[in-house]
Amino acid sequence: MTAVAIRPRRIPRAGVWAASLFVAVVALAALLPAVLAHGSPSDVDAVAALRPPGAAHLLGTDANGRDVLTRIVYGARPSVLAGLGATALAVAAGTVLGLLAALGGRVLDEVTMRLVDVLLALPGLLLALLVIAVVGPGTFNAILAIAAYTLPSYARLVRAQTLVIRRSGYVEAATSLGLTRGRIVLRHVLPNAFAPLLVVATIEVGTALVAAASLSFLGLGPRPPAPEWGAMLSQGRDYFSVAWWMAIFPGLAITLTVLSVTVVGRHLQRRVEGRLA
Amino acid sequence: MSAPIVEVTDLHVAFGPVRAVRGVSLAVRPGECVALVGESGSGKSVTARTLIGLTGDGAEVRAASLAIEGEDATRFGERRWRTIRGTGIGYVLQDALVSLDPLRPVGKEIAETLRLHRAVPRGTVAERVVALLREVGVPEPEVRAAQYPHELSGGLRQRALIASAIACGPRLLIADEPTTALDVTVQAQILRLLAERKRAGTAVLLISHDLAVVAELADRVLVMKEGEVVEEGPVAGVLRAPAHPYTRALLDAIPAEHAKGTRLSRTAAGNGAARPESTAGGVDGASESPPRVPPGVTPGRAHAGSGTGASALPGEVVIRARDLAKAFGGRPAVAGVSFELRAGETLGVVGESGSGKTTTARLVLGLLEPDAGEVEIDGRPWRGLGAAERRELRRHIQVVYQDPLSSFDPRFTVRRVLDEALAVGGEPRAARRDRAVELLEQVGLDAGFLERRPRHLSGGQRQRVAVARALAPRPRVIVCDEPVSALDVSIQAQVLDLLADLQASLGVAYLFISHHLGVIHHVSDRVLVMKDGRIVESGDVRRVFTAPQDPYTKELLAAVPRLEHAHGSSPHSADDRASDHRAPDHRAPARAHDRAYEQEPSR
Amino acid sequence: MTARRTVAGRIAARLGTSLLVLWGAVTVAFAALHLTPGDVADVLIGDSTVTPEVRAQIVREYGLDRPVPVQYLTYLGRVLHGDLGRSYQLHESVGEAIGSQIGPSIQLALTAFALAATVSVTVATLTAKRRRWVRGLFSGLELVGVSVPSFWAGILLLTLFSFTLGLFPVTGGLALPAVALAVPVIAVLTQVLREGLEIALDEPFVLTARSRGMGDLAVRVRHALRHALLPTVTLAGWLVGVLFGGAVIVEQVFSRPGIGRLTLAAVAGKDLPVVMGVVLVSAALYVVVNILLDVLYVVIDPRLRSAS
Amino acid sequence: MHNRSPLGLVIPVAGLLALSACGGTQAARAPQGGAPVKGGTLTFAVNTEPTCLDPHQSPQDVTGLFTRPALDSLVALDAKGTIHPWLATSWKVSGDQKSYTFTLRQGVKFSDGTPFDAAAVKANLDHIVAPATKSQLAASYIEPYTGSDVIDDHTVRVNFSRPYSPFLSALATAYFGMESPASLKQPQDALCKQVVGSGPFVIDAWTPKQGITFHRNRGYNWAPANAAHNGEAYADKLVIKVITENSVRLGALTSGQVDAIASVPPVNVRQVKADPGLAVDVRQAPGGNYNYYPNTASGVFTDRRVRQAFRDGIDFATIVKNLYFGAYQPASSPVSPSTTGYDKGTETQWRYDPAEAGRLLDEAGWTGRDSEGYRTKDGRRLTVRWPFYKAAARENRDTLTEQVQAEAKKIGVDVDVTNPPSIGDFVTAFTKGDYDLVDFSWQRADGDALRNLFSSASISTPTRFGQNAARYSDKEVDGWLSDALDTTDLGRRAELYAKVQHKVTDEAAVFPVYVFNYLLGESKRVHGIGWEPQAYPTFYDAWVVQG
Repeated sequence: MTAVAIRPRRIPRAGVWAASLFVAVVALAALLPAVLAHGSPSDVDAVAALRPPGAAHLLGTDANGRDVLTRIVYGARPSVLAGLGATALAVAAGTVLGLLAALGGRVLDEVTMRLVDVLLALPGLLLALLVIAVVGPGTFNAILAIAAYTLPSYARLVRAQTLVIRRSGYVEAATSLGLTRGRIVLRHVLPNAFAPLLVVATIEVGTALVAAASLSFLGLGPRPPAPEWGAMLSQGRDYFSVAWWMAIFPGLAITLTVLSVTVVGRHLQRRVEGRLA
Repeated sequence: MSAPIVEVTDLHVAFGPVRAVRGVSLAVRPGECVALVGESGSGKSVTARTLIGLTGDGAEVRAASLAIEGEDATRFGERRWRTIRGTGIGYVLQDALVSLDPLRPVGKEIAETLRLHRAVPRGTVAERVVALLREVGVPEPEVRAAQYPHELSGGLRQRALIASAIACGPRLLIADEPTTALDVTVQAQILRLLAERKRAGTAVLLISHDLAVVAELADRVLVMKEGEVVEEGPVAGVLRAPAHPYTRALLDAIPAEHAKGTRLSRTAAGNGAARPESTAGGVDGASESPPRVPPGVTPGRAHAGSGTGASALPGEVVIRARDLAKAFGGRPAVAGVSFELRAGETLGVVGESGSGKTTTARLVLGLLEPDAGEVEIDGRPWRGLGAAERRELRRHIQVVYQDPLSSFDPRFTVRRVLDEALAVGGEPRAARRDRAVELLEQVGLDAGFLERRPRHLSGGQRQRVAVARALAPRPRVIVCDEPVSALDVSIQAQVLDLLADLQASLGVAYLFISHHLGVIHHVSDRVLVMKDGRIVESGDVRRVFTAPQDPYTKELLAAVPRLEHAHGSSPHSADDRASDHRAPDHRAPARAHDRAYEQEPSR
Repeated sequence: MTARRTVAGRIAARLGTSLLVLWGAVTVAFAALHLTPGDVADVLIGDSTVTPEVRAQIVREYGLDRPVPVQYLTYLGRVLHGDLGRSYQLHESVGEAIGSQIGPSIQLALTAFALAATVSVTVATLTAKRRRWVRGLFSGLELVGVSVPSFWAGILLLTLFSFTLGLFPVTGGLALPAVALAVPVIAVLTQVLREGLEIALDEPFVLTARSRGMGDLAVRVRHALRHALLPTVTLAGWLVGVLFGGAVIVEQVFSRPGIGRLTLAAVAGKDLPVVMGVVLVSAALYVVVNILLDVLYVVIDPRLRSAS
Repeated sequence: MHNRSPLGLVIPVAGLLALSACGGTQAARAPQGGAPVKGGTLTFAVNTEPTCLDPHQSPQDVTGLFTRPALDSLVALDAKGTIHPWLATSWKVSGDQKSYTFTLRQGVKFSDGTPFDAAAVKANLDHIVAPATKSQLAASYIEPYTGSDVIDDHTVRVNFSRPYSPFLSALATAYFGMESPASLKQPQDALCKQVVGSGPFVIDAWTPKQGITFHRNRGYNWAPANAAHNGEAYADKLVIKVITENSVRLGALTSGQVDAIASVPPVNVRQVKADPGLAVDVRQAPGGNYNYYPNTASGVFTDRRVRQAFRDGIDFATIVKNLYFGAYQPASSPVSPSTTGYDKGTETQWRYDPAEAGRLLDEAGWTGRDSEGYRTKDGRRLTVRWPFYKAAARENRDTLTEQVQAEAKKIGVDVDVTNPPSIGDFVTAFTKGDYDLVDFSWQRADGDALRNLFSSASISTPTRFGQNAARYSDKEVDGWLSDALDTTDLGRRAELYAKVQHKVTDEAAVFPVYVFNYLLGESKRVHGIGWEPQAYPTFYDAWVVQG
């Protein structure tokens, strides 16, 4: 996650629509894969191995004769789940830390933020690798690892937002009115801090998804035969010269998903910021 | 009469569908100062920028003729324009803190002009920069040249900016609100500097919203409204006998010229003085109708004979401040401030930036703890109160800020804003809606505003909502912290009138803080003059404004530009250089900055 | 701000924070060691084989027979002396292992950074506040840039430019890995820079500069760019993360030697001393980069030098 | 190939996962492509690298590949199993076959200047068996070693506690490469980084993850008797690069960045062959094929019928043909055809027969079917638990696994593949026998490989590691294997090994999958790359035509 929030640009309406549609398709694939693909992602057919894209197999088959499209559809769930899971975990933990820092007094602020500094000092994927070295590879552990390294940004964002809001005119106005501290936090600080956080989190789901796919690609996420985009790509790489479709389509699935999520997220961001600013 | 340096006829500028300038014609001759006057969005800045070929992105410029030094500028290419800029025409913007590159020493900025036009040999650039700084009255020019804008005081910065504009000796100087961000004493110095240039033969095109500033300097004035020149003529004539109702309304709206109790805005139907204010950002085109008379208030009655002020009224004391002191990081912001505010009266607090006005307000509101001294509200001191008691006490003292928008939760509608304030005031839930409507009516808005969001309202409407919120808990006193400083003069007039009406009908007391002497003069019964955290003078507003005792008060009052000065000569003699040597002020340029954008036509 | 801060004060404060961060990183590494399931000595040995004597030596060196706080102090002391421990799988000290691999990684990271900086500054300077379709096109490209997973980009680059077109060497070359690593950095940096440029170009001082007769490009380069660079400094942490984290993947895809490959192998082989060492070294690098950028920040922005 | 031995046990786990070897030295090959050219640099790219360079310690075949150019052995072995003189000009075996006396070549010097003599031989052998060395392979090859006697400068006698016929072929491997006694005095870890020998090349530097570089050993004049030439090596410099990524390694060859590569991906063999400038040199590996081993001691595979049903009910041959495009042959015996003592009879001993498999499973009582179609007995599903350590899997074995899994489902067998997170976890399961099926290949030129695979003494226990993954225990087989150790008669040994192969095949104690071929891709600029009998390339006789 980037430390500097980028003021979102207006995205053409058609782009937002296309992106939303793609996000919807991916969501459908993750929830009800059977609707989009027939057959099972693990149906092996040695005879039909490495078929190029065609009528029978729209996106071709892999070295095991499995339909690439079917596997991509079924691969949506673990990929999306990893992205969502890691982001949700990071947002939850980051929010708690950020609020503690912003509202818990100087000492707590110092302690929490130095902790966050430490986490920030361990560069992205390397921190994830440390986590995996400790807890071992696997789907859940990958989520944990990604959450560990995206968490500090959220903590910082929540803290910064909260501090800005605490010093804002409307909180002072509410104080002048005589609202209680708890009320001010609940009615003004939290909702206003959370809205931009949620939007950023939406965009960052894409980043987390790529991170999860990266770990799978490196063989540290869910393992085959479970269809997972990063793992499929990793497998497809060995066959690239004879069966480009094995690596191209999973890569395209990741890229388009992240792109769509980012587009939709930035669109939301524009709208929320337009509303808040 | 010598030939005009710049002459434009029938200028039209449009940004897409927005027609910012419509048929403006003007000419500026050597040694002459022409002023363009108007409120934000009137097209005056756009006109000025067009004269140096910097109208802006996406602008569509059309003119019957545009001649600079007799040459047809409509045929100028970018290269020719670049030569004109700097050598032919110098351009001075408001607040030099943002108009000079904050990351470069001021000397480099001045040198840039010289280098770009190869005005002097390379080796002598530094020498020339120092000479220029000296010329515009900057002391120790060698030292100042190496300093950054933030290290200089506002006055010195503005001088440096002028130095960079005149470095190549342009025959025309365009000054776009050159003093708007400055304190009144510094403003006087800068105006004098411009007058010197004028005397030296430079033509000056002055852009301002402030008729009084114009009166100080200009020979001729063009009054602009919505892109058109509505009145034009010699300055004395226009200010003394305005022909156009808009000019008249502008003049009427100037608070300094009218004692407390007189109305500034023209509310009578058909008079239409106040320009309907367009919504900030022009999002939904909401317009503000002239305020309706609040229920229960008979216009006129409230203003009768109030010139002697509330000091004559035996009101009880609602705020008592004793020996207040507050320091930030060892620098005292407020030191030994004591005053009383009685029910139903207005106590004005005036002072330049950094004088401790806002700190005083925050101390009074109980938002800051004083280092020493005490504030009592209705006889109860803040000090020693528990959280619950403090909250209870807060209801008695409410606040209206300069920037109302930031004081509203961005997610809230007007209804929720008022509802929250009413809930705090103990209003039962069932009655809140009716009470909210009533409040809106009191501030001249109707129930239709309930479901709107503050950011979709105009500046004046927002300030009305802020006032309604302040009234909700039925406070005894409202602290007004620069409540009209961000508003155009006609809107300012409406809000000031509203506050006066409310005081008359509700008997609420105001602690009114402003840097604007005219506003303070207009609204106050009694006045405190603050400087460097201390009260230098206090007393009845008439007495202070007509017979000041303290030298600083005198200096302040002398520096105020006045319409009467419209005969041209610059009257002031205070030693402004001395006061320019003050430590750099760290005032946030926010207000000045906002204005710069307000002048951009909205698209 | 309440207290007056000098440049020296700022740097001192930054050094203090940096030490805290490093101390925290050591603590994280120590915690990782103890959180890993299994006996600590076995965790350190990982999947390799050692004689009982070596094992006894490990217990002694790490003070594993003593209470945890003592172990912690022992470990802290060792790290302070620059001793990052020993890899029993690589048959060398962690310091040596990292030392032999860090060169190519730094080379890759610096090249990618230089590439990203050049491209971003150029593109942002040329496209800020330009026609809508120009900005639209580049924003689109940047969106794609942040969305493409670097491993996929790497494979595509390799296939296209090395295998198919033969323009770049398949192995040992620096250009393609640097490009793959730089793509997301370029995408983000360009956006941030353009954003900064557009804000700066709206500032009154830009109008002033233009009114002096300055040309468009000169205004962008001489005035606006410095302002646009300021917000990028806060990206430093992210940047170090992307460059070093991304190196793990890029090195793998391009079969390049480096810290990333070392770390991956260590994670797969449960060689915890190496993983811990890499974590500490990268934290130190982060800290150094941050201090450098802090100094740079002060150089760019004079307001920080004397601001109260 | 990625192997790290987990336990300091007698027989290392490394052998399981790696191509480890027994065998000889460069097989002679007639020079082709005209007269050899001296000079130039030969660059070879491999897919993996050693964790330790010292072959006395390391069990990896890639250690052999990396050090063979720098280390000479006492004797050399050719592809036919014949022993040739090298640093030993002659040798004598005592009557009780318990001691070997070697006469050493004179005038040989290690590259650090230390002379090669009888004391050096003793120092090397003692170093191999020293506990501090923690030898993971070499020591196990001379397990009955009791010591060496220096008779004079150039005569040394090696003693064993019992007759040990595989000694000479073990001695010929790189694991018995002679290192300078001076360098052997260094700590073990230092030896892992740098070894000093007397070979035709001298190591310049080894940079992990990058590769190793050599320069020609000037004055080298003691090549093995079966080499194609004597004297100095042809190439000035030899570079072995590590390029783990298959596509990148292949690309490096096709783009001419390297002269030859190890492990051409099977899927690309046709492509390389079609390139006029390139060639694929295929060398069949001796020793254990890539086999699946059922746990015959506990679980579902204790029933011979279930084992046979699994072997015969899955069309391994078709899967292998499809997956590897003919680059590897389907296997029939546990050992490869190039192993001494291979039994051709196994090729007709069993065949794919799903109907018979079904019948056997019915007969074994697995007659029920659950909702997913798997067979059940007494309500229990027929599940085969298979710990598969993916990190060590090569040659797309994971893909193969998935196909086998799918095929097994067709005959109602649920193959439950689990992925142990680390090799340590895998070894724990392995030594405890906590599995129904495991897979590995294991190269060794000598038929004695069968002893490692099927002798009851070779069954792992938590404290002792052995390669008998089938946990197969049979008195008759133990007897045949023991008899083979005592005789140096090749014919007699072959007969005994054939009996073992027939019996374990009959009992379905092993499911042979494929015969591993070393697929060397090379540019036609390169000539004379030789082969170790255990199928890895050697470079002494190789030269590059420049330009």
